[in-house]
Amino acid sequence: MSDHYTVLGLYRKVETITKAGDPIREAFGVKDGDIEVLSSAAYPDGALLDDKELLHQVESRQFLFPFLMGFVGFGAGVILAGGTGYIMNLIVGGKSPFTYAPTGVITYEFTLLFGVIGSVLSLLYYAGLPNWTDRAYDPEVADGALGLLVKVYSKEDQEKAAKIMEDYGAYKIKKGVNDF
Amino acid sequence: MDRRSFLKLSGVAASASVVGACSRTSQNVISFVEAPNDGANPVDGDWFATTCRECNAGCGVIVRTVNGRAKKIEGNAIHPISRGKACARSQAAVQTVYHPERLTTPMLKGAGGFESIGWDKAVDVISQRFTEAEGKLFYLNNGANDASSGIVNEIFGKMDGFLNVGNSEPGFESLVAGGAALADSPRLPFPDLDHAQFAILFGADIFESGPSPVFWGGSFGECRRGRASVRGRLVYAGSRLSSTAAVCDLWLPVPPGKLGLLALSVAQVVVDIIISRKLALTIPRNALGRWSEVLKDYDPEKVAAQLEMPAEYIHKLAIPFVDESPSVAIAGADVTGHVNGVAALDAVEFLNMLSYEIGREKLRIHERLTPEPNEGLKRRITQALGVDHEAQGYKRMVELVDGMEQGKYSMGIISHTNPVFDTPAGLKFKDAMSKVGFTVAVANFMDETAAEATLVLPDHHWLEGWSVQNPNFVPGVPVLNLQQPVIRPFVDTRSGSDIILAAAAAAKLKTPAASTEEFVQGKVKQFRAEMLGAPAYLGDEEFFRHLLRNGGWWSSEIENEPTPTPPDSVLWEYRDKLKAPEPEFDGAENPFYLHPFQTVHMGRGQGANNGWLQEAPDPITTLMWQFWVEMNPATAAKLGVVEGDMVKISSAHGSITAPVFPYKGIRPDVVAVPIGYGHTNYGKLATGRGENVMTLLGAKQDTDSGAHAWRAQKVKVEKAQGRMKMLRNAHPEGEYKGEVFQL
Amino acid sequence: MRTLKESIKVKSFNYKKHNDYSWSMIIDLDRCNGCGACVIGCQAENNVATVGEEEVGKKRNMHWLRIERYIEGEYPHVKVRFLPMMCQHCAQAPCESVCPVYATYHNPEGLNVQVYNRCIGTRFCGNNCPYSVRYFNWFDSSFPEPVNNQLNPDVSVRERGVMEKCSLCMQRIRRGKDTAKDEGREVQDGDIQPACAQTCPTGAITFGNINDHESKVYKMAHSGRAISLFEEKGTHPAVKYLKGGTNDVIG
Amino acid sequence: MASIPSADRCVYCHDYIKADAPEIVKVMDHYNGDKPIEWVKVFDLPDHVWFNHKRHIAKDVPCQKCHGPVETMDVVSRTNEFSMGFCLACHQENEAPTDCWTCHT
Amino acid sequence: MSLDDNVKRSADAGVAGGHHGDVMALPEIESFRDPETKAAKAHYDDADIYRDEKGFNEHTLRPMFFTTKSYFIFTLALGLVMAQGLGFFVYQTFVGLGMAGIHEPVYWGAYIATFVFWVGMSHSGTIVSSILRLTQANWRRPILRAAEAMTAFSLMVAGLFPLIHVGRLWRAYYMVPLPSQRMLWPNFKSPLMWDFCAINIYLTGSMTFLYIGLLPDLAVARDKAIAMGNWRRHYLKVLALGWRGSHREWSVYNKCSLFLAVIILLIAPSVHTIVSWDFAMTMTPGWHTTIFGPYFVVGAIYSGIAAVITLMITLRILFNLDDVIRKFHIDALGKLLLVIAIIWTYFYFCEFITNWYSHKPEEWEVMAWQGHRFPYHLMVMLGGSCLTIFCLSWRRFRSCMPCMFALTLLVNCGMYIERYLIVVPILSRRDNPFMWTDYTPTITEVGIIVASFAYFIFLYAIFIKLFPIVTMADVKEGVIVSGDVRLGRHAVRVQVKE
Repeated sequence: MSDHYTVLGLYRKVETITKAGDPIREAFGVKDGDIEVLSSAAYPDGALLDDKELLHQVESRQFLFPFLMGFVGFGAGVILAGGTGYIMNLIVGGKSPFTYAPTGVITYEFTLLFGVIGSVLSLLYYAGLPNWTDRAYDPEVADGALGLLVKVYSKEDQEKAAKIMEDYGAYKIKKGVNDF
Repeated sequence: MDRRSFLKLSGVAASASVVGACSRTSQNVISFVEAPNDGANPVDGDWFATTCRECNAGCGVIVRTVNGRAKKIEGNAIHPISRGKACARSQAAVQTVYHPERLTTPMLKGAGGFESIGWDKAVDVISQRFTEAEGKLFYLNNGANDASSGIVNEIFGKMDGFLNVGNSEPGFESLVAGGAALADSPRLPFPDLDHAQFAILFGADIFESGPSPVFWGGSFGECRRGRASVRGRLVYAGSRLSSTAAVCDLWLPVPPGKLGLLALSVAQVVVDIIISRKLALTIPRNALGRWSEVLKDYDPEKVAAQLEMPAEYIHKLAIPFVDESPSVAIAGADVTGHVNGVAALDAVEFLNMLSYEIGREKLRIHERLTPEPNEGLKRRITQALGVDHEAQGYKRMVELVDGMEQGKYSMGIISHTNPVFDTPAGLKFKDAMSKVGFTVAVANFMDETAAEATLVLPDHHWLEGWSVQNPNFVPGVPVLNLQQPVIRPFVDTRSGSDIILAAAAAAKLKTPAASTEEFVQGKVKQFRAEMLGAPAYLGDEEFFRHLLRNGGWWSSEIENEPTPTPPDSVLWEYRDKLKAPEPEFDGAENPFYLHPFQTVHMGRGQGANNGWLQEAPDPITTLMWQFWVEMNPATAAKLGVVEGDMVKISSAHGSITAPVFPYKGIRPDVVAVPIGYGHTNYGKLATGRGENVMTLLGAKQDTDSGAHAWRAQKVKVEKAQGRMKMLRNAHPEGEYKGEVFQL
Repeated sequence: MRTLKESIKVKSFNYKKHNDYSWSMIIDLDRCNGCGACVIGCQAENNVATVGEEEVGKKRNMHWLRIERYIEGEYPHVKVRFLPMMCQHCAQAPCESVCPVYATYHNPEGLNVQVYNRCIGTRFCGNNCPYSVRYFNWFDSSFPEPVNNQLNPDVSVRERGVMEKCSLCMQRIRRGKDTAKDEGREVQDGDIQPACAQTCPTGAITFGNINDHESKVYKMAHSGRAISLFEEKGTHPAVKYLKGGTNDVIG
Repeated sequence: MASIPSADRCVYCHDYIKADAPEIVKVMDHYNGDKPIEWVKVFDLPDHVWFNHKRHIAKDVPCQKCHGPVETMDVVSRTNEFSMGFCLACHQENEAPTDCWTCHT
Repeated sequence: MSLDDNVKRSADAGVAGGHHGDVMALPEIESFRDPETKAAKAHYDDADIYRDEKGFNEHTLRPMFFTTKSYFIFTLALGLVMAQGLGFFVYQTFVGLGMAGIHEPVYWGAYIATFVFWVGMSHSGTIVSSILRLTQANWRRPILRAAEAMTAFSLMVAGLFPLIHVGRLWRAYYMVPLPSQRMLWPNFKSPLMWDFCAINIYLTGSMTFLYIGLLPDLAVARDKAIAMGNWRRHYLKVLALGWRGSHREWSVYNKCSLFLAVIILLIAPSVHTIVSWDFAMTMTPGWHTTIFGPYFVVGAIYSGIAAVITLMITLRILFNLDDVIRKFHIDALGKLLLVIAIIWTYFYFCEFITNWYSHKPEEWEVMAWQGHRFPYHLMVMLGGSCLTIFCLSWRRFRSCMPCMFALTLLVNCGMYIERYLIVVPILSRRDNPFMWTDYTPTITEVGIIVASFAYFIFLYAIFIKLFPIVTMADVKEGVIVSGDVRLGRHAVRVQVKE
C-alpha cells in the first residue's frame, strides 16, 4: 500500500520525552500502533508514553502460547512414553508394557519443554522480532537516549512532526521512509 | 573315511565370526570337495562318540562337529564310566585341537637344536634305529593301556631287552598294588559308593583327582540324593580340607601317615560291635575272635592321642559304619602316598570286607572277594593290549631309570607323558634320559620331555586319531573303549602308532596290522565272541560301526548278577596283614609336612597350556592363572606372612618360592602345594607360571608296593621377600559372609 | 519406512497364547562338589572369552557361571560351601526395567533374554542385579586365528561394549523345540539340557519346564527343600536351589 | 546360516551334462585338483543374526519371497535388502514369533 | 518532613500526563540522567560509571571487545588439557572401556560421579536467575547472565559424560526415540531414558533462557560493534533479531522472561531428581532410599551457588567488574549459601542417622566400610558443611573476597567427593559378598575428568569474548526504577514494584 514516513526524535531526559508524547498524538490523530518510544531499558508501562490500551489487548493473550503448547507437550509425552511401550509390547522387570509412572515423568518433562517453546514463540510473535531489515533506529538509543518514533503518511506531516519534536527538546531528528 | 587327504581347507569354514562387523563384508563359503562319510550337517552339526584321553579314566564322550570342526565335548549318556557327564578337563580339550602351539612337523635334534624333517625321513630314521636296537628299547606312556602300547608290545613284546612302562598318576599304583597284596590278581578294590549310605573317605580326593572325578562325582550324587528315602553321609579323614572333604559331613584332620591307624581302630570297634551284638554273619566265629585279639592294641583310647582326635570320634565313625549299612571305606592318595601305604590300604580293605559281610546283599562291594563271572575277560582284554598291571607304577619307573643309567637301552619311545616334569627330583629321570642314544617323543605339544628327546613326532589329537582303550580303573564291568577320529586332522600330523607300524614294517619286524585302524578292528574282531549283549547277526564291518556309534563295548548285564559268597581262604589272610607301621618321612628334621595335591583343572600338568583351564577358578582357593601354597592362618601368623607374601619352601632336593594363601581347612603343620605348575618349556601360557613341587620330592618308596611315597616329605618354610597380587575370584572378607544366602 | 499408522496396526506377539513353557533350573547344593565342569562347559558352549592374567587381576573374568565358595567356622570345625551362581532369570528382574534400549527383556518362556546387538553398554543392568551375574566385554574378545574354529555357530561372539550373561543356553532350548516340532511331538522333560546341566557329574543341576507338573523340576521346586536366593528382594528367580543337608550329622 | 553342497554332488551329474560350459569346467578343475571351491556369498546376514532355513521351509515359504525371482537370473543378485524391517514385516503379517531370541542368541 | 515532600520531589520529575495513579511511587531519576546533580548517597550512585549510560556500556562491554595476550595463552592451555582428554576418550572408544578402572560389580565409577557433579553445578543458573527474579531480589541484577551461562555450560559438559561412559558409543543412537525400519523404540520405563529427556530439555530450556536474557544486551553490543566496525557485528546483528528497544518489545520481553523463569524453575528440580532416580530406582542397599530426590536437588543448589560465587569473584578480578559485581552482591550470595548449607547438612545428617540407627546389615556394611576406607574424603565433606556454616555467618568473612573464593572451592570439592562416595563405595560392597571389590580410577578417567573441567572453563572464556557477560538491561532497569525517599533523617533506597 502507500509508503509511509517516519520521524525519530532523540531526547536526553525522560521528562522531555513525556512532554513530547501527547502533542504529537493530537497533531496528527496518530493511531495507537503508529507511535513508539525506544529506550535502552525497560520502563514501566505508560511511564514514557500513554499506551496502556495499546498493550492491554496484547498482554491478555500472550499467556495463551505457553499454555496451549503445554497441552501439545502433554500429548507428545503420553504418546512417546506410553505409546512406544504399548507398541513394543515387551514385559520388562515384571512391569506391564504401558506403565503410568514413567509415562507421567516423561509427560511432565515434555509439557515444560513445549511450555518453553510456547513462551519463546509468544515473544517472537508479539514483538514481531526476527526482522533484520534496517528500520528507524539510532545507535545512541543503546547509550541511554530515548527515541520517540512516529509514523505519518505524508511528507508534510513528517516535516510538521519533526518541528514539534524539536520544540519539545529533541536534540536529534532522523527522518526515514517505509522503515517503521 | 575314504582317502586320507590332508587338505587343510577341506572343511567348510563358515564358522561364526565376530558380531558387529559393521561393514557388510562379503564372506565366502568354502564347500567340501568330498562330503564326509555321512554328510556335513551345517546347521545342527553331527555328534560322534569317542573316548576322552585327557587322563586314563577312559570316560566315553560324544563330540559335536559342525562343518568338520569340533565344537563341543559332552559325556556319552550310555557309557558306564562317564554316565553322560564330562569333567572340566575333557570339556576344555576341544580347544587344544585348535591350539596355536600344536606341533606340526616331525623334528630331529641336530647340532643346533631341532630342525623339522619330512614324515618319510622320520620313518626311515626310526626304522633304522629299530634294526640297530634289536629289541633293546623301552616304551613309556602315561599308564594307559591303549592301541599304541598294544602295538608296541606286540612288535617288541617277545624281545628280551624290551621294557613297557606306565608313568601313571602318583598314589594310583598303590591302590592297585594294595588290592594285589590280598588277592591273586592285581585289581583296584572298587567300593560301590552309589548304593552306600555311609562312607568314610581316608584321604581320598576322588572328586578332584584320582582315576575318574566324573564317575566318582556321579556316585557321590547318587549316594547323597539318589534315593528319595535316605541321605547318604560321608566323613573325610585327611590332612587337608580338599573340595572332596568340603562336601563331606565331617572332616577329621588326621596327622599325615596315620590313616592306617585310624582305619584299624575303627575296624577294632566294628569287630567288637559285631561280637557284642552277635550279628549273624557268614564269618566263622573263631575268625572274629582272632581278629579282635589282633586288633586289641588299636583300641580307640590307645590311639586317640596319636590321631590327635577325641576317642569317642572313632566310636562315632564305627557305630554308623555298622548301623547304616551298606557302608563303605574308600582309600585315597593320603593313604597310598606314604611308606606304610599298602598296610593302611589293607586296613581299609578289611573295613570294606566287614561292611560287605554286614550288608551282604545290598552291595556289589568288593571286587576281589567276588570274582565276577567272566573275570577272565577283563584280564584277557588288558593282556591283549599288551599291558600288565606290574607295568604300572613307580617301581617299574625306577627299574627303567636304572636300566637307562646302565645303558641297557639304545632307544626309547615316550608317548604322551612328561616324566621330566612330573617325576620327583629323586628319580633324576632327565639325566638318565640323556644317556639313551635315541629317544622318540610322541606328543601334541612341545614339553619338557620332548625338548630332551632326539626325535619329536607330532601325534594326532585324540579327536583326530584311532585307538582302543581299556580303562584299568573298571567299575566292576569289563569295558572296551573305542576312540575314532571325529574330525579330519587340523594340522599336518600323523598318528604316532601308524609311524611306529610303518617303521617296524620297514625294519622287517612282524607287525600286528598295517595301520592303527586295522589294529583296532582286529581287537574288536578278537573279542567279538565273548562280548555279551552284542547283536550277533551283524557282519564284522557293521558290528564295528555299531560299536563305534556307541563309543565302545561294555556289558551291563553282568553288573546286576547276584554276587557269590567269598572263599574262606581269603578271610584267613587278614590275620597277619593287620598292622599299622609308623610312617617314615624324607627330611624328618624339617618342621612341616609337604602335601602336594592334584587340582581338578591342572591334573599332573597337561592342562597348564590351556587358557580355559588356567582361567577357571580353583574350587577351594578360587585363584586363576596362579600358583600358590596353602597354609593354616595360625602357621602363617607364626611365620609373619599374610596372603600374597612369598615364602620359600625347601627340602633336601630343592626349593621353591610361592605366594601364601592362608586357608583354615588345613592342619597347622601341613603345607599344601598344587601339582602341575612351574613348567619350563610347555608353551606361552604354562612356561614360568609358578614352580614345580615335584622338585622337592625325594625317591622314597612304599615298602610293599614300591609306589612313590609322594606325601612323605617334610620341608622347611621361611618368609621370602616380595609379594604377589593374588588373582582370586572370591573377596577376602566376602568369602566368610556366606550366611547372607541362608544356605 | 513404515508409517506410524501401520506400526500401530501391528499384531503384537500375543503372550498368553504361547507361554506353555516356563523354563527353570534347580541346583541341588547337596550334590554340588565345586568341580567346575559346568564353568568350562558353559564357556565351550557359549563362546565365552578368556581375558588373560592382568584383566583377571582387575576382576574382569567373563565366566557366565561362577562357583562361589564360602568358608564358615574355625579350624578344625571348618565348613566350606559351594554355590554355583549364574543369572537367576528373575520374573521381576531388576535389570530389565532399567535398560534404556530394551536390550534385555523377559520373554514369554520365562527367560531373561539379553540381546547382544541391541545393547549399547550403559551397564545400568549390571549395577541393578543383586546377584552380580552380568558380565561386560571391556575389550574385544580375542579368538586368535586357529582358536576361532572352535566357536559355536549358534551363538554370536560379543563385541566390546556389550553386556552378556547366562542365557540358559537359549540356542539349545530353541534347538530342542525345533527338533520336537520337526518330529511333531511335545517337548518332553529332560529333552532340553543346558550345557551346565548336561555336564554336571553329580547331577546337581536339573533343567526343565516348571509349568508341566510331571517334570522333575516341578517336583524338586515343591519338595520343601527349595529356596531362592535373596528371596526378600522379591525378584522371584526362575533358578531355585535345594538346601544342602544338615552338616552336623555326626556327634 | 546355509551352506553349499560338496563338489562331488555337482560332479555326479555335470560329469556329462553341459560338461563344456566354462563355469562347469571351473568346478571340475576344482574337483579333480582336490581344491575346495570358495563361493562368494551373495546373500549374507550380519553375524549377530541366526537364520534357520528349516523353519521357513516347514512353513513352505517360497524361496523367491526372500531371494527374489532366482529362476530368471543367470547370475544371482540381491533383490531385497535383508534388513530387520524386511524380516519383521513378514513375521508380523504371518503371526510368526517376533521375539528377539528367535533370531538373536 | 511529611510524606508530601516526597510527593513534591517526585512531582518535580514532571512526568507527562500526571494523572496516573502511582506517580507517587515513581522516584526521581535525576541522578542518572544528569551527571552534575549529586543525588543523596544511594547504593547505585557511588560508582562513577553510573553517571552516564554510555560510560556504563563502555565499562561492561570492555571484557567482550578487548582481549589481552594472557587470554590467548590461557585458552591455549585449556585447549591442551582438553586435547589430552579427547585423546584418552578416542583411545578408550577404539580400544574398549577396559581402559577405565571400572570392573564387575562397580560398573559406574568416576565418570558417573562427575556427571552428577556437573548436573549439580547446572542448578546455579536457575536458582539465581529465576527464583531471585520472581522474588524481585534486586541484588540479583548484575550476576544473572553469568549464572545462566554457567547452567548452560555445565549442562553441556554433563551431557558429554553419558556418551563417554557408554560401552558402544557407535550404537548410542538407539536411545533416540525416532521411528526406524527396525520398528524398535527406546524403553521409556528406564531412568536413563528419563535422564536423556530431562537433560536435553533442561539444556534447551536454559539455552533459551540465556538467549532471551541476552537479547537486549545483544542489541547494545551490536550497536557498539557496528560503531567500532568490530568483526563481531555480523553475528550480533543476526542474533539481536533487529531489537530496537521499543516499548512493545520491552513489555512482551518482560512477560516472556517471567514465563520462562517459572517454567525453568519447574524443570530444574526435576532434572536433578531424575538424576538421583538413576540411583534411587535400583534395589542396591544404600541407593534405594526415598531421600535421594530432595537430597540431590539441595546438593545441586548448594554446589551451584558456591560455583556462582567462585565465578563472580574470578570475574571481578579478571575483568575488574568490581563496581558492577559489588561486595554487597557476594555478601548476599554468601547469605543464601549459608541457608542452603544448613539445609544440605540437615539432609546429609538425616541419611546418616537413619542408616546408623537402624543398622540394617547390608546398608551399614557400606557405611562402615566407607568410613574406614575414606576418612579423608569424609573430612573434606564435613569441612564443606560445618566449616561453611561457621565461616559464612561472619559478615567480615563474607565480604573478604579471597576467603569466600577459597571456601566455595572447598564446598565444591566436598560436593564432588560426596557424589563419588555415593556412587563408588555402595557399588563395591553390594548384596553379593563374594563379588565385593575395590575401585580406583585410572589415568584415562582422571585425564577425561580434568579435561571436562578445562572444557567448562574454555566454554566460559569463549562466551565472555563473544557475548556481554553482565546483564546491562537489568542493571539499567534497576537504576531507573530505583530512587531514594527521605525517611526521617535518612534517605532510603526504594524500588518501584514491577
